[in-house]
Order: sequence, then C-alpha cells, then structure tokens
Amino acid sequence: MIRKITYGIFLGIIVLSLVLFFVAFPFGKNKMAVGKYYLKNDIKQTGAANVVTAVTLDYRGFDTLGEVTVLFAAAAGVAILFYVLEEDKKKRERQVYPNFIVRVGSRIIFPFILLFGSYIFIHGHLTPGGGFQGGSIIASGFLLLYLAYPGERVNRNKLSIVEGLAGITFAGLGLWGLFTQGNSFLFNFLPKGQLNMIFSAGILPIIYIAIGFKVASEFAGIVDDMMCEAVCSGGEK
Amino acid sequence: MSILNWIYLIIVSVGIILAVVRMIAGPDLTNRVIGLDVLTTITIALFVFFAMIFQRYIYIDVALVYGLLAFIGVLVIARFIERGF
Amino acid sequence: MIKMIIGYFLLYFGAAFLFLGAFGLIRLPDLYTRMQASTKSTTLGALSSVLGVGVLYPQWFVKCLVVALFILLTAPVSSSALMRAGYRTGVPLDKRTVVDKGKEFFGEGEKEETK
Amino acid sequence: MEKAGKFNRYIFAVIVLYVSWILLTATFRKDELIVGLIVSLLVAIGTYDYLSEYGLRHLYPKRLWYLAIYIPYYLWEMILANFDMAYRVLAPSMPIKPGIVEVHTDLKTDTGKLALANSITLTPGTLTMDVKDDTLLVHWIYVKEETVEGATREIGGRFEKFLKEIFG
Amino acid sequence: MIYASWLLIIAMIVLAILSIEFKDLIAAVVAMGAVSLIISLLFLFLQAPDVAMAEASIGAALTMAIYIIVVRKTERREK
Amino acid sequence: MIYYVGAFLLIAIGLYAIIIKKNLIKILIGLDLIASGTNLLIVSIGYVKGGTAPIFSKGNILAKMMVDPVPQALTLTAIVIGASELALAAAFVVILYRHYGTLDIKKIRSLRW
Repeated sequence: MIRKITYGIFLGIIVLSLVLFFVAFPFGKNKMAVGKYYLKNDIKQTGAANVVTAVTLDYRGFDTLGEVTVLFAAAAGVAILFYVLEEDKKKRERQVYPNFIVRVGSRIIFPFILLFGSYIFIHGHLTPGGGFQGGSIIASGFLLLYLAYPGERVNRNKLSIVEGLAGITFAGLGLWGLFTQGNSFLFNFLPKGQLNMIFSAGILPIIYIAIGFKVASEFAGIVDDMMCEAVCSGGEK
Repeated sequence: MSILNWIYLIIVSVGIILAVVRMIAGPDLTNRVIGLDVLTTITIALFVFFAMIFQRYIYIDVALVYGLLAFIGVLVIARFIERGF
Repeated sequence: MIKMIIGYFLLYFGAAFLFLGAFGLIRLPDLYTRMQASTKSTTLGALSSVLGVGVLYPQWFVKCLVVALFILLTAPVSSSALMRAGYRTGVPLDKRTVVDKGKEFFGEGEKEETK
Repeated sequence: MEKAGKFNRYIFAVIVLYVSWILLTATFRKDELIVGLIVSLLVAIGTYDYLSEYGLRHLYPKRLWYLAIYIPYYLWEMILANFDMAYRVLAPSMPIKPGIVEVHTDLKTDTGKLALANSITLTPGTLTMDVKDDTLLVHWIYVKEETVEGATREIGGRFEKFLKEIFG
Repeated sequence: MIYASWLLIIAMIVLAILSIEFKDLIAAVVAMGAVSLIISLLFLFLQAPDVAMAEASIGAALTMAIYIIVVRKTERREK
Repeated sequence: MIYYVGAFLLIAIGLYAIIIKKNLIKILIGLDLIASGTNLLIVSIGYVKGGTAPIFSKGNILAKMMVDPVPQALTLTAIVIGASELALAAAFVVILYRHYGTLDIKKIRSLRW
C-alpha cells in the first residue's frame, strides 16, 4: 500500500512537470543560448565538420576526460566484484557448442566489424560517430568471438596495455597543450586544415582514436569478466 | 513525390504493427525473438529511407551499424536458449 | 525520369516484401515456417528498398550497396542459430509435417530438456 | 587443398579489407586512400587468421569469373524464392507440407560449405539448420523428395557446380 | 513526416509496458531491445545521428548480452 | 509535442517498475527505461522545427538551420555511461543472488522498505 501511495505522488510530480515542460520549453522553438555561439564559431575555432564532436572534445573536453574516468571506474568495479566472488559450487549443466554456420560465419564477419569500428572513430570529426560508438562496435565484435568460440579468452594483459596507452595519450595531449602552447587544458595546437578533409581539426581525431581504443578495451574487459565463469569452465566436445 | 513516400511509409508501418503483434502474442520465447528480428530488418530499411527524406548522405552510417550488429543480439538469445555460452 | 521509375519500383517492391514477411509471421502455423517467411522476405525487402534509395540518388549508391551486402552476410547466421536452438529445446512442429530427420542428425541422447 | 602460408593469408586479408574500406568511404581522395591502407594493414595483423584459410588462391581469375556469374544467378533465385513464399503465404488454402530433410554435399572447404548453406537459406522454401561434416540439415516448406539423394539433387545440386569452381 | 513518429511512440510505449509485465525475464529483455531500436529511430527523427548511432551500437548487442548473462547466472522466471 | 509525452511515459513506466516490482532484474530494466526516457527528453528539448543535424558536410548546409548541438553532446556520453553503470549494477545483482539465493527484494532483508 505504501508503495502505491509513493508511486501516486511521483506520478503527480511527473504529470505536473510535463505540463511545466510544455509551457517552459515549447517543442520545436529555437531555444539556443550557448549553442548559437558554438555553431557560429565552430569552423573558425576547431575546424571540425561535426559540431557535436567539437563540443564533446574541444569546448567540453575536460568533462569527457572525467567521463572516461567514470567508465574506467565502472569497469574496475565489475572486475573487483567478480574477483571476490567465490566459485559456484553448483554443478554446471552440459555445454552445447555453437553450430557450424555460426562458427565459420562469425570468423568471416569479425574482421569487417573491426574495420568498420575503425572507420567510425577515424571519421568522428566528419560524419556521425566517434570514439564512443566505434569503441562499442569493436567490443561487440569481441562479444561475437566469445559467443562463437566458447573457451577462448582475450589476452587481458594486452587489453590493459592498450587501455593505459590510450589514457596516457589523452591526458598527455591535454597537458602538452596546457604547458607549451596556450594556457588551457586540451588546447588545440595542431593546424586546423581544410574542412571535410580527414587531416583536419587539429588534435580532435587523435583524441577520438584514443577514446575509441579506451572504450573498446573497457567494454571488452567487462564482457570478459561477465562471461568468464560461463565460458572458462569449458564443457565437453 | 511526397504522396509516393507516404504510401511507402504506410505499408511499412503495417509491417511494424504486425511484428509487434507477434511479439505480444508469441506463445513462446523463440517466436518473440523472430518478431525482434523482423522489426530490426524493417528498421534498417527505414533508416535508409529517412536518410533520403531528410536529404543527408551521412545518416546512412546509422543503418550500417544496425546492419552489421543486429544479428549479435539474436545470436546471444539463441545461444542462451540452447544452454550454450 | 527513368531513374525515378526504377527507384520507386524497387522501393515498393521492397515494401511489399517487408509487409509480406510480417504477414507471414502472423499467418503461418509454427516456428519453422514462420522463420522461413521472415528470413527470406524481409531480407529481400530490405535489400530492395535500400537499393531503391541508391538508384534514386546515384551518388549514394556505393554506400547503399554496402548496407545491402552487410544484410546479406548476416541474415542467415542468426536465423540458423535461432532455428537450431528452437529445435533442440523442443518447440513443436506443425501437425502437417511429413518427415523429421533431425533426431537422427543430432542423436537421440543429445536433445536438451527445456525448462 | 592444404592451408596457405601466413604471409599469403596476410596479403589476402589486406586486399579484402582495403577494398571494403574503399567501398565504405566511397571516394578516391588521396588522404582517405592513405589512411585506409594504414588501417587495413593494422587490422589485418590481428585478423588474417580468422578471415581465410587458403589465402590468395581465392583470387584466381577463373574463380572470380565464376563468382561474377554466380551472383546474378543467386539474386534471381532469391527473387523466385520470394514469389514462391508469397504464394504460399497469401493463398487461402495455404499449400504447405513442411519437413526436415538431410542434404549431402561434396564441398570440402569450410567457406564453400558456408556459402552453400547461405545459398540454401535464401532460396525457395528451404532454410539450413546445421552442418555436420558433409551433411546439411535443411527445413523444407514443401517436401518433394524425402530421401537424401532426391533432396540433394533437388536443393543443393544447382548451386554446387558453381561453388565447386569458386571455392574448390 | 513528423506524424510517422506517433505510431513509433505508441509501439515504444506498448513494448515498454510489455518489458516490465512479462513473467519470463528473457522475453522482457527482448522487449527492452525492441524499445532501444525504436528509440534509436526516434533520435534520427530528432536530427541527432550521433546519439542514434551511440544507442544503436550499445543497445544492439552489449546491453542485451549483459542482461542475459545476469539472467543466466541467476534465475529465469519472476515468481 | 508527442516526444515529450512519450519520454514522460517512459519515465513513469520505469518508475513503476522500480517502486512496485519485487524482482531485482525488473528493477534494472526500470532503471534502463528511465535512462532512455531522460535521453529522449533532453534531445527533444534541443530540436528546432525544420532543422537539420549539426554537421557541416558537403553541400550548402548553413549554421542557421541546425538543431542545438549541446544536448546531443550531453546525451552521447550519457548513453555510454549508462551502459557501464548497468554492468556494475548487474554485477551487484549477481552477488546478491549468490548471497541470499533469491532475487525477490522482500526476502532480501536490508532492501525492504
């Protein structure tokens, strides 16, 4: 009963805020305050064709660094929680191996997933997409390998080396801009180049590639942690 | 021109409704998963169609992501049903 | 003009098969026949409508071709996996089925219990 | 056919990935070509082992020629399959006679068997469920032949003569 | 074309209700995947292809895999 | 218009799952629905009627016909963070199940309210 009353109160708040939203933020009107500035000065200041990339990595680059840290903390948390877990005493039921089409088919599709993920995060400043999307696409490729070949694991040491290098690249580029060139963190010190070419927008593509590697290795690590018990125990063939 | 696009959209919308009906009514899990599969394929076609409507070439990239990744979701569930993993 | 006729013909051809795949999903009696309808028809439908957009805007054609290739490459993988999973967990066949060689293929003892 | 050497397979993977990069970017600008070459060289290091077993032998001109003939034939079969399916779905009496049959194949390579299975899946009334050694388990919506030989002639025979040339 | 979104939003709400009312947790996860699919299409309608791509690449495989691994390690039915 | 209603309905459904349901995985699904609804709400605030995506690709795309880029940049990162937070919560659910042998929050003592 108390739960239903609580839910009723919340529902009232939600309906009230819906009405307030209709009044305060009319749908489809131009309500930009900072957005206008970003749109006007984007080409001159950053040289990236995709304004969302410019906002994420340049104007708000420091927030993105913090957010990558949150991602790292979550991955580490999952690893720690599964590490302290004692081994399941229950007898594991028999494992069924995937069929022929899944095995051979995913072996052929996996290289294309890697190539497509790289395409997404290399072109992050020209087309939609970027490090976050490309990284999670590559992590899905590793998930596919786990599904098709139970019993094989990715190399965790290589994964953490990639992760560390990507993080160092991101922070190092930011500090380099802070200490040598202008006096702001993540200062864009490389030449801007020509709009819509792949070598443009200064350091933004490099940072997005680093973020792509970092996100890919974090998510691959999470998938590895979560599937470990189900996969590592082997099975019969 | 616009009327032709509208007719296309209406035919495809009926497909979406039927797929959702199969997801609601499916007697067991595998039938629901087929509903998801059909819904995904229809959505890939719709992504490319709306890229045409909005006249932006770059929107097709989103359809590429679904075209390459959608089958992994179905594969996960199929392996679960088989007691695989 | 000829471009527009071909393009819209392909779009509607695709839409008809997308609809047909979803309709077969409702009408056919059991899992296996439903899966036949859905896999074949929706794959051809999506392929045809994507290529139709590619014909209407010729400078987009290559990318539409890539989408079509990805769909062709991935559709049979998931359907075969799902179908085998359904068969091994004992989803019933329709009563009109005439022949079932799956038991000897997988072996009697290997059939998994469903929960 | 024995496995090809490592370098051979690596070059094959680079060629395939580079062609698909060019298709993805859909342009011949110089900067895209350079970046694509670097990316495909890097990706191929990790994945050449997965992509193929026979390396450059897939690219013999005769095989590519047969592939070029096979693709339109395959698309035509696919369209026929869908009209067949449309007839079975829309006809009021619903003429179906489903069954699960076995099909025998002579193809030896993994890729060839996969291509055969995919061709069977997308053509009239049949859907591959599993492959074990040289037997395919196929669900058929209108069973004409129940024996293994009859089903092989009826389902797989059309494609196999092409695929034997393409994948050896 | 904005009216096309009505149907999609209704379908999304129906699937969301299904995803919390199914007793079989895997079926709930399947409905959740369909909700993610439709939301991705709605992001494209709102002219946000970046966000649509993020939702696509996360929701297509990773989220579903995480849920299903959890269900596999615990129990499948809600009592 | 309809986008606001849809987003708020998603939030309401998710809240229902969190408050009324007793199964831990259902609560996770409710959490995910609230996250999706919030993302949809934030992006739809930034929409401008007749606008197009904030990407200066080839062709004559001008700055004055673009939608607001700031909510999109916010939401982009929120989605990725949401997925990792979901993985963390999932790990906690597995540990609770190992410890108590049930997913019902009425039987897990310290979560009852």
